[in-house]
Amino acid sequence: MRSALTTTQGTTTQDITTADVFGACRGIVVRLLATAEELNALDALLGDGDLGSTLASVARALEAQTEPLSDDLGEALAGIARVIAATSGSSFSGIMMTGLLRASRALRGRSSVAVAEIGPTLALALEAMSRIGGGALGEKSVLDGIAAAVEALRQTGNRAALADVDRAVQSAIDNFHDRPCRIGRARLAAERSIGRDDPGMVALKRIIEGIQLGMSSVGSAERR
Amino acid sequence: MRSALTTTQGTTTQDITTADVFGACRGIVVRLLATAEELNALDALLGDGDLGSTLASVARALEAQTEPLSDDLGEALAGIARVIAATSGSSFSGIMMTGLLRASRALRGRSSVAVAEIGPTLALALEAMSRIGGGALGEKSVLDGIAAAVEALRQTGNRAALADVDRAVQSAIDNFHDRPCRIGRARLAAERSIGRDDPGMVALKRIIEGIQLGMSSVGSAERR
Amino acid sequence: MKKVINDPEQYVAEALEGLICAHPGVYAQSGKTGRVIVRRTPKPAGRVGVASGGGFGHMPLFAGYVSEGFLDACAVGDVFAGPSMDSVGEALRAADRGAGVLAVIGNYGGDKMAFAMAADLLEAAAIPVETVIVADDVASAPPPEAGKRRGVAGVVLAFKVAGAAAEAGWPLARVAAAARKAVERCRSIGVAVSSCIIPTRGQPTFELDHETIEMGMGIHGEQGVWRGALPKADALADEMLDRLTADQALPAGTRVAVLCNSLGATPIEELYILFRRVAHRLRGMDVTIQQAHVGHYATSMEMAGASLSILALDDELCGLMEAPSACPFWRAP
Amino acid sequence: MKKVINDPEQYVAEALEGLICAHPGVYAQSGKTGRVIVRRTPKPAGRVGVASGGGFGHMPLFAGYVSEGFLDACAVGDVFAGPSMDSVGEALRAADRGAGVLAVIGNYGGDKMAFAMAADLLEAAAIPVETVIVADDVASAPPPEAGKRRGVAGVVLAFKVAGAAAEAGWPLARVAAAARKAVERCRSIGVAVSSCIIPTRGQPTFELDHETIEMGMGIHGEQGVWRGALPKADALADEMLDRLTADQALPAGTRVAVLCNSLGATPIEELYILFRRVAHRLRGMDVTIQQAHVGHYATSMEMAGASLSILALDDELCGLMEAPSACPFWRAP
Ligand SMILES: Nc1ncnc2c1ncn2[C@@H]1O[C@H](COP(=O)(O)OP(=O)(O)O)[C@@H](O)[C@H]1O
Ligand SMILES: Nc1ncnc2c1ncn2[C@@H]1O[C@H](COP(=O)(O)OP(=O)(O)O)[C@@H](O)[C@H]1O
Ligand SMILES: [Mg+2]
Ligand SMILES: [Mg+2]
Ligand SMILES: [Mg+2]
Ligand SMILES: [Mg+2]
Repeated sequence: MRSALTTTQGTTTQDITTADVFGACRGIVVRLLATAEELNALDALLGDGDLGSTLASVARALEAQTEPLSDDLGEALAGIARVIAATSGSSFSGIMMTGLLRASRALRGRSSVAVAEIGPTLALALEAMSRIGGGALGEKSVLDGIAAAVEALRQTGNRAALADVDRAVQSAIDNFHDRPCRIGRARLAAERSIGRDDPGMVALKRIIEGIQLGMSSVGSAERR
Repeated sequence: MRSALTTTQGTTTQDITTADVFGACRGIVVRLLATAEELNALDALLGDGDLGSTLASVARALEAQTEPLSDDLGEALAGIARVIAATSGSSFSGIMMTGLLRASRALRGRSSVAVAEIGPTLALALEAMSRIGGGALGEKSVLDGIAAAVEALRQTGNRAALADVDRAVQSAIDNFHDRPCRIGRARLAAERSIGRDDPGMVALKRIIEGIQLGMSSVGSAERR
Repeated sequence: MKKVINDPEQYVAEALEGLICAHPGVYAQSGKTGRVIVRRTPKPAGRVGVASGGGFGHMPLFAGYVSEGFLDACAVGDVFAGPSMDSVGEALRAADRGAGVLAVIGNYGGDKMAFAMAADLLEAAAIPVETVIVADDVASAPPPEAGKRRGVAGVVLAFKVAGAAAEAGWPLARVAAAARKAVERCRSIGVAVSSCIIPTRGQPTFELDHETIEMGMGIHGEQGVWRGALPKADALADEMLDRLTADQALPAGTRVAVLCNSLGATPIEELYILFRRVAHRLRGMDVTIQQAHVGHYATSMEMAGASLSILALDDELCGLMEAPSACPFWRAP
Repeated sequence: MKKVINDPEQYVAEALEGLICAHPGVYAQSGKTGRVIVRRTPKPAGRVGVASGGGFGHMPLFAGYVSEGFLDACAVGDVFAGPSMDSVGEALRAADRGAGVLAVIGNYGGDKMAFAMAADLLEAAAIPVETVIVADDVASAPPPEAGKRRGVAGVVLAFKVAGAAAEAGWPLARVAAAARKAVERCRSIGVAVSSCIIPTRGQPTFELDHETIEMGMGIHGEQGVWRGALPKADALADEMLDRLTADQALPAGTRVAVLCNSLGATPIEELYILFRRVAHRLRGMDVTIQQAHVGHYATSMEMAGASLSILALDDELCGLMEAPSACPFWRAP
């Protein structure tokens, strides 16, 4: 790992700063690289089998990113969106980029944000992802996972919420297991998708695992 | 089977007539159709796997031939050559056609031929096959089988010779088993051809089996 | 994985490089990451640009159709993954010759999002962009949900129409209208006989045993309408044609362009055997085949199988389809 | 056997019919058994005719190259089995436009015998016939026995040269000399990655396990020079090129036409990856690629694999290779 992901440092407050974003990215990179095969395999069952590879390429691009993340949280998220824009045009990437850009707009000019604000910000992002991607809740896509995360964040206002989010997303995956995909490439395999996990939701779970991994590795001792 | 192969009738003399040629053809047709797969498989090992199919198509064309064979032996053989000319252009067919045309020339105007003349006529045919096809004896091809037949015919002058010819061709196949092919497509697989039977020699053996089958079915009781 | 490749990660880059080496007078590479293919010689200024973009592994689709008479620029993604938004933006910009740009793309979520976002940026820079989405695969959704359908080989026919219209000097709205008409009048269906292998995955995307095929499968291995035993070619052609004509009637007297396309491994002989039946059937319906294209147009790497596309022509489409082109992958029939 | 076909016995007839249905302005069927393909519109009288013939299952070779600028007539055999002598005779006669006929054929025993016998009959009828035998496959025999070599994809290049020379109105001897020169300056080599299946046999002609290839295999599955693990594409291209240049030196400054040909199932992407390396290597040798052809030219039905052919050009050959043609299977590069 190089520069941007290695030069900024952690924080000791409950508030979220670019250092956290940076740590989260570092964890996401590790998790996405480790689970690329799994995600490809899931996507191969319902879509075109590239989800793991495209996310791995995004991960590698994040890893190779030499520009440090801005201390402006909005700018930092826009920087991540730019890396995706330069790397991948898959559906999942497009959705993520849309969400990041919306959150970026909400956080522009801020150098820190309270944990309690994350949920509402994510809700804004979710609305944009749904609007631009043309998907709705209940269609068994990453959107349903994000909705579950927004809900979980509504409950807790501190960093421990991450574990709740992780559980909530897993529950969403499980809840949708026996329902059909109605959006994305898998919409065309709706029948077949019943009894199978939505690859995008599983990717979200891996991303959240990465965030947990990365945030705690940045300074877990100081937390809570 | 139709017309030509079913309208002419047998003979009771030792001399060979068009009736014998007709009977022989009928037997050859049966044998070639029955052994097409075997010949394809042999040819697949050393050549291009089409020997059985091409001979089967020749067999079917002979079977479907509506023009009766001429009583002139030369014309009868030329008629068979014409069927091949209209059907197949494989190496084996080309060689056979060349031999038939040479023999046809030798027998033109004759309505019967003594068994003792068959050997010398076949020798003439062999010379033409070698000249036109560019192959020589000892190269492990159908030519070596025919040479063995010529030799066997030199020994006996009656119809029983067929059994000897059959044995002689089998011996030739066996003698060449461990030698390399030096002609035809198999020349390019010379090493691999060691320890394998030459497909063309085996086809010759099947043809001779067919002749035995067809000639005896025409009037075996009267023979010898 | 039995692929004649080097590093799976370099699959796209090396194939594109080979394409340009082979046709240096036709293609040139562009874009920050090299993932934009443009014409070696741009079309005259003042003409509408035609751009596209899509995942890789469908050669000659998409980038192979950058040529006089076809596209001006094309953004290239990874195998079965759409181009990045940046590449799409670069392709749209490269295609702009001062008269606006028509984007012709397949109906795939990632591609649509990338083109929508990139087009927004271009329009902010006062370059008008119109987008035509090709959704020709009748197997992927029933008629009431035709908007959900995948874009498959019909994309090539839409390129041809749009490219010829742009070359003719038509304004953007008219070029877009012609392309849209082509899309409306085009239907396709595919059948998969064996799987492809994504190089970075190294194993087949799906499994079809030695006698099973999948009717209606998409060009990335997306689910089709049935799996079952391989029927005779004529029965296969009949079913494919029936499905196309059930979706778009072809009244007697209609003129059509037919594209009988290999998904990759299916050899030309089999395509002609399929096409023969289609031609007989169309003749029986008193439908005239104005143009036939049989070969490799929109593939899935080594996937075995074929697709059939039919474009119902009118005079305008007929003229555009017959206009000359310099594309190495388009043969005058 | 996973082939999109009807009756295996009708494989050739149906594929030919499809070919003609698809290109009715190019091809017509002729001959007592329909096994002769001729141009829909014969060339003007007084020009040399160019004929060929061969087994089937190599599309577009052989009959696909009947077109303006290529062949006048072609006799078609069964799958991997040469045409009948009668068909060959019909093709030679059909090709005759009053200035003699050049037969350009591969170095296969059956074809040579059929053409020799048929040519004899034509010459007896006072139609001069010259024959040029293509034996370009360097893997099939060492240089001292070059006359024994198989004819493979180089046949297409010989067709192009002979066809262009005939179209230019050259007399028979000069057309034959140009074709002979092309043959002398052309070398090819193939590599098989998986087997083909002869329809009437229904099973693979040979077996290659999931990581084995055969270097130097012929287009009917004839033995090559080694079997072993599939190397990287660059190493494969290097070995193929090395074998070609070991047989025919390409001094700095040489201009060449390169044909990078799929044996059937190998997808276009892989061909370009192979070609890329060849182009790099040739550039390093200061050899100019005047023309590159990458695609399906001389196949073995669904066999996976590729072949590489190099034709060293001089001014005359260069002109002939670049002459226009109307062949649906030949793309202006
Ligand atoms: N329009 C959409 N809106 C929201 N999520 C989507 C949409 N399309 C796809 N997804 C999500 O993305 C996942 C697939 O991602 P990806 O492999 O990148 O798609 P593709 O290869 O089809 O472009 C799906 O499992 C789904 O969760
Ligand atoms: N030039 C030749 N002279 C004599 N016999 C030959 C010659 N070429 C081939 N043969 C015989 O023909 C057999 C192969 O026949 P066939 O399958 O028709 O050849 P191909 O398919 O190569 O045209 C060989 O096994 C050999 O016995
Ligand atoms: Mg996917
Ligand atoms: Mg053979
Ligand atoms: Mg994708
Ligand atoms: Mg043969």
